[in-house]
Amino acid sequence: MLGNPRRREPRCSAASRVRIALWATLLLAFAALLGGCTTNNPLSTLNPKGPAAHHIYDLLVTWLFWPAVVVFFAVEGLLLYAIFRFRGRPGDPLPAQLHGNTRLEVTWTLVPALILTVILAVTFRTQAVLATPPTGEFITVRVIGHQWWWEFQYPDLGVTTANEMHIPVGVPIQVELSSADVIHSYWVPYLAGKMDAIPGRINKMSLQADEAGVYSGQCSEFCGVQHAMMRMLLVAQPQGEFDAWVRNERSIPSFTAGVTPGATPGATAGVTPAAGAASESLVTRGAQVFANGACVTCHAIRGTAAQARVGPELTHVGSRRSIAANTLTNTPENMRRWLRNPQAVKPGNLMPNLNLSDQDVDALVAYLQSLK
Amino acid sequence: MAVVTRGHGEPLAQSPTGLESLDVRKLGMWAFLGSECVFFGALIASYFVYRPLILAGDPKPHEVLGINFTALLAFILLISSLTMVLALNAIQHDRRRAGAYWLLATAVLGTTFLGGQAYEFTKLAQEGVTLSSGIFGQCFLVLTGFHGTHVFLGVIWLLACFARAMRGGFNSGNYIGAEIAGLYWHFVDIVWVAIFTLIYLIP
Amino acid sequence: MAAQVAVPVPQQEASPLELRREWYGWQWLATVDHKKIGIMYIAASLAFFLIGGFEALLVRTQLISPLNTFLHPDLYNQVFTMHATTMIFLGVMPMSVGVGNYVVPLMIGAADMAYPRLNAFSFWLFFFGGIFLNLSFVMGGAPNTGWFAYAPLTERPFNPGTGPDFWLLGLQLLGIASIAGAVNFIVTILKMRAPGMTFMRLPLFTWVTLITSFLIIFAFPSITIALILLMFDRLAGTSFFLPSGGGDPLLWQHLFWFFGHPEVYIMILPAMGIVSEVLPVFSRKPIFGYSFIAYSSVAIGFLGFTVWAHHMFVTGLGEIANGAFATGSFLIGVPTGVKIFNWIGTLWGGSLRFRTPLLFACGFIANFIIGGISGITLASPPVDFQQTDTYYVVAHIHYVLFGGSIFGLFAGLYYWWPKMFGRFLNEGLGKAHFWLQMVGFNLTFFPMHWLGTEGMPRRIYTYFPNQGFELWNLVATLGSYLLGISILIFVVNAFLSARRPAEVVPDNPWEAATLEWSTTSPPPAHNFDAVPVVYSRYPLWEDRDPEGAHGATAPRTNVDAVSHPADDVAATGEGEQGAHQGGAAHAFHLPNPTIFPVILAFGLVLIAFALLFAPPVLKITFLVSGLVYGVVSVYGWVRQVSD
Amino acid sequence: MERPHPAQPVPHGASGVPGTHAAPSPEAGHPGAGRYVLVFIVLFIITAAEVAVTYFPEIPQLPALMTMAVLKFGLIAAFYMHLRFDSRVFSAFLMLGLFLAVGMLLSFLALFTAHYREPYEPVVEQTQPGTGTPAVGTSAVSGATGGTTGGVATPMAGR
Repeated sequence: MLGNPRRREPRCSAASRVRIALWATLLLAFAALLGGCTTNNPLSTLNPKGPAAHHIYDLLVTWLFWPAVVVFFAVEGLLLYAIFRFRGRPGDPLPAQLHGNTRLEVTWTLVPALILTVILAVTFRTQAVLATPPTGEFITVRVIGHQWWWEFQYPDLGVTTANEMHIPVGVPIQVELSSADVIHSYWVPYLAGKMDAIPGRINKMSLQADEAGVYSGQCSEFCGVQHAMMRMLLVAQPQGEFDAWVRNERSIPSFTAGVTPGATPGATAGVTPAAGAASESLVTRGAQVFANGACVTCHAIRGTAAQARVGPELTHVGSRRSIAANTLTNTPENMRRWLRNPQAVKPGNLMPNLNLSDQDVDALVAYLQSLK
Repeated sequence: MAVVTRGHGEPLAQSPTGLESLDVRKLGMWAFLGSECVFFGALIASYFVYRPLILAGDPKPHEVLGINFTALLAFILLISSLTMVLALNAIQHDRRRAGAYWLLATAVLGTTFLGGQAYEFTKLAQEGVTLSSGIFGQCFLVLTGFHGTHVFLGVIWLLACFARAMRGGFNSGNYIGAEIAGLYWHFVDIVWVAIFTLIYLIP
Repeated sequence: MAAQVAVPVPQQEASPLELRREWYGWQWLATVDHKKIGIMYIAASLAFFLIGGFEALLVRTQLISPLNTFLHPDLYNQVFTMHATTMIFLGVMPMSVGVGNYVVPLMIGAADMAYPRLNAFSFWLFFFGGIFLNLSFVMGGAPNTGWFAYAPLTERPFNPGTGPDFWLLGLQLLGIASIAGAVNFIVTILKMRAPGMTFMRLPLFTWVTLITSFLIIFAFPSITIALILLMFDRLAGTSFFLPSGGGDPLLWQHLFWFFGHPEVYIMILPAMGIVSEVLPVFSRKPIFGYSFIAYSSVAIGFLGFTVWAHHMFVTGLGEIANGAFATGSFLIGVPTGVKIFNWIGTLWGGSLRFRTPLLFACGFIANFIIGGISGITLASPPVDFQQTDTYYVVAHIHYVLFGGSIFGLFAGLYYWWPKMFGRFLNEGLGKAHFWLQMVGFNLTFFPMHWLGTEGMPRRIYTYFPNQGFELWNLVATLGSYLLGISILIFVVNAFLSARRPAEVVPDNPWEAATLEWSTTSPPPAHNFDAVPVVYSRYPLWEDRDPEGAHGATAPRTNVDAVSHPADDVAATGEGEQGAHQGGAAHAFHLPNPTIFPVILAFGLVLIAFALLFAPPVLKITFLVSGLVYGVVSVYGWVRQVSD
Repeated sequence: MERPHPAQPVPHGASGVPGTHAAPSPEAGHPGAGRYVLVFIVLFIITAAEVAVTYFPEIPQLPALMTMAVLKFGLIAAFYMHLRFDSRVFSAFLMLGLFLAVGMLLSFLALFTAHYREPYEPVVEQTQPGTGTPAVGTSAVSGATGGTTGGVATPMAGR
């Protein structure tokens, strides 16, 4: 009598399919939960190591996740119950023609409104905590986004570096964000939420590391072709190590200061470890390639004539853990790969393929690796 | 002719909203004008976002914009609004020829306004205010330029109405075409009221 | 109202116009019939939807494994930008408009839209605009800046190609089409309702179409301005959004999201309306809490304008502004929740018939609950600091726009298909489509919640191994293939239904309550043989519930048509004078088919090309020809109107 | 929730289309030419007053000018655009649009005032650290030994 009898489906098969789908969804959710808990992902927001990230995590888990789980199961449960309970059969009489129930309406308007008010209040509290600027002693770090790398300036410490930010553990950091070109977003999920780096503006956020460690960061505002590889590292280290790092960063690297570099650079450069002198001459040649080639048009190395600010500062590049905005770990092999053709590693990035000869590349690698 | 819809003589007791009696074209024009409000609102808002920079920049708007000249332009638009309602009034009273000439007068006044604006733009260009000369030039020229574009389209519309009026296309039973052109024209006028105050007069 | 057979188009003496009209394509190219335009809207948006879906599969294939080199990064950026742009502006929105175009005039008992020619113009401008946007792929590269096109990445210095120009000009065309269409809907719904159809008797789909149209006319001007300013930046040397010239990139974001957030409701509200139509029909009881659903839609429409900056929490607006916009965003959750509860209330106590439309409607609710909940987490600024621009947001928007809008629109397609084409879609294939889509959808997008919380940023063309992203990206990609297959099943289903011999579909196969089911399937050109008079919210159900029907002045049976001699209808039809129907008090004059809307739309596209091309010869050629087309068509159009 | 009929009978122009419906007398809704001229005189005077006000800085400019602008706006809308005599639906369209436009203007003003932006100086140039010589500032926390302060005092410092 209702609908089209030819197309009526057998009741049980549809029901069982619903059940299968339901179980599959639940299993999937459970597996996802497990997956989320067991891995230790370098960009995870669920593993806070700093107060800002902690506050957000607490807000998320306590005040949003668990209520959401309850609401999810309650409402989806209601829906599924209605779907299973009220399945019609052929020949069923017309159900009661109900139009509504004002008391119910008021209830399901007010109850969600109340829940949301509570969450909103807690949100405001967390917001206030996060917005409090650091008091007492803190370090200011100016972060400048570039396509597609990060520049870090420590105005009070006289340090400028790239792609690897160092901070002392337990000390509040005031991050001042800006950009040299397009909008980027600075994000170290273990320590704090993200904040946009907007050209022409300065945005401020504070973060702090409670544990020493090397944390991953990434640009999280779409900024062009190599947005995916605009990564960075944040090294949180004890005060003593940090001070040592600052001292080293402020120094002029040994080679350019005229001090003979040790034999190690040559060895790490993967050049046949013939003699210290051989690698030394390789380093010298690298310095010449750098100074006479295209490198100086973009990069700066303090203590030399190279003072351009287009690309990352390279004064202590040999001491960094990664190169190319944390795209490659900093090994001589990787650096060779990078210098041979940067476009093959990060297609579309702003460092052109300089078509360097293999000897030049080896020399440059030896030189850059010596800049500790 | 436009779509004729029902609603006339219907038992209104069953359609108590009264919307059935409205003219479709007028309703559509008003919906469009509501949209235009936001259009100019967004333009003016953009101007005001840059206003601190504009006032700090060089040249300063009040140094290059002649208030008296612009007041004259505002008067011209005001008069054109008057001639527009008079045109409609004449048409509604079946004074067709008068209606046509009032329409023509409105179009002429609109053209005068455009001429004045062209003069103002050239004068500004001579003083170095162009689209690419800086934040003031671009904000001012785009805002007033889009208003001018609206005036320009309005003038064309009015001329079309004039042509139709001369052919006897409007009369006391058929004047909606002129009325919606008038609505558009008055809207362009009130936008100028806002621009005149917000951009030219407010210090 | 028992006409089972469409009124045949009467043959008149063969004029040249008549001969031309015999060409099949002409019937579509020059049509001003809202039903044909609606079908063209649906067909075109489905085609664009398939293109956008293909782009989505390319994106998912690139992300199937870490450091994959399937797509060049720049091509990847083009593809994901065009995926979003296509789905939003060429897929979901026009599909809602198409369904609305077909159904709304029928629902309110009208013969056509208020401005049939403008309706045709809206469609053709949308259609050409969509083609224009997609031409960018073969004309120097598609836009590659994301559908939000944040300045200054879209500015000349950072993007010298023509991609952003295609994007901004194409969107400008689509915006004009949308505003024209929305004005049309507003006037149609306010003005052309059948006698007796008060606002509180308006079908809910018509309600949301009205609200959506208001959102369009008030939200689109904002992006129009943003696009104009960007166009001046790119083509005329200004620097509205270029910091080096004093511009502020944040202005772009404000203007964009002032449009962009209402746009989300423009996409979801029609689907909500469809679900509100489908649920009562297949539950065999009236919608629960009609007025609450209607008012909550109005509330969502209003609140939609107060929350735009929640897309900008991390731009450093400050905690006060963030808090204010968070409050609005939380607030909007309340009317949304009210809707969900009312839908469940409609199912509750019903006698559910699980035909494909109801399956999709239930799928909509189930998915939308998840999308709503994840929306609440994103509305909280501190949580947003972590989750924005990650895959968590990707999951959220797809739960709303795919799990919501697309499921709802498919419910509508299966529901109204027999009305539109006089044929059913195959029920078995429909169910297979639903289940595959449901499973594929959740397999694709549910893992993205985890990817997001585990820190996978959006819009990255690749990711590294050992970041914990491999497994769920693989699952998501496999899920997306399932989704692709499910959509193919729909395409096959539609194709098969067209191939099958015509069946006689009764006027009201689903036993629905609204006016479109009182006329034949498919309806005649003039829709109704006589103007229906409406006495309640459920004109075709009044025998079910004589007392309970809201607002009924007196119990009547079904639609009370204002009676006219039947031969009056048969004598006119869609002739040279246009279909003329009813007595003197109810003159419907359907305008004749006309080609001018097509020409005007084409002229506008030519002008867009003129702005795009740098070489003066091309520029002037296109500008002049565009203007000629425009002037000629406007002149012809005006002549037609005033004749 | 049926709204009462706004004005019955509808003031004017129920149909502008000939042949279907006898149009009501135009005077039924629209004022006559005399009223239009009167309104124009008022508009004229207000505009003159607006210009005059700018010559008297002692008058609070913003409230005075805004009041007069709103007055002009209202007069044109009410009389020339016939909103005073037409259906309230038309007024509703205009008011909705105006409400959103003004709301947008005010919220943009508030947002951009609160979210203040320094006059732009390209960040690359201003971030030159001390060239060559190691620039040493007094560290807030670390025990870095002092030295000569290099050129690190940029406009960004200390904010």
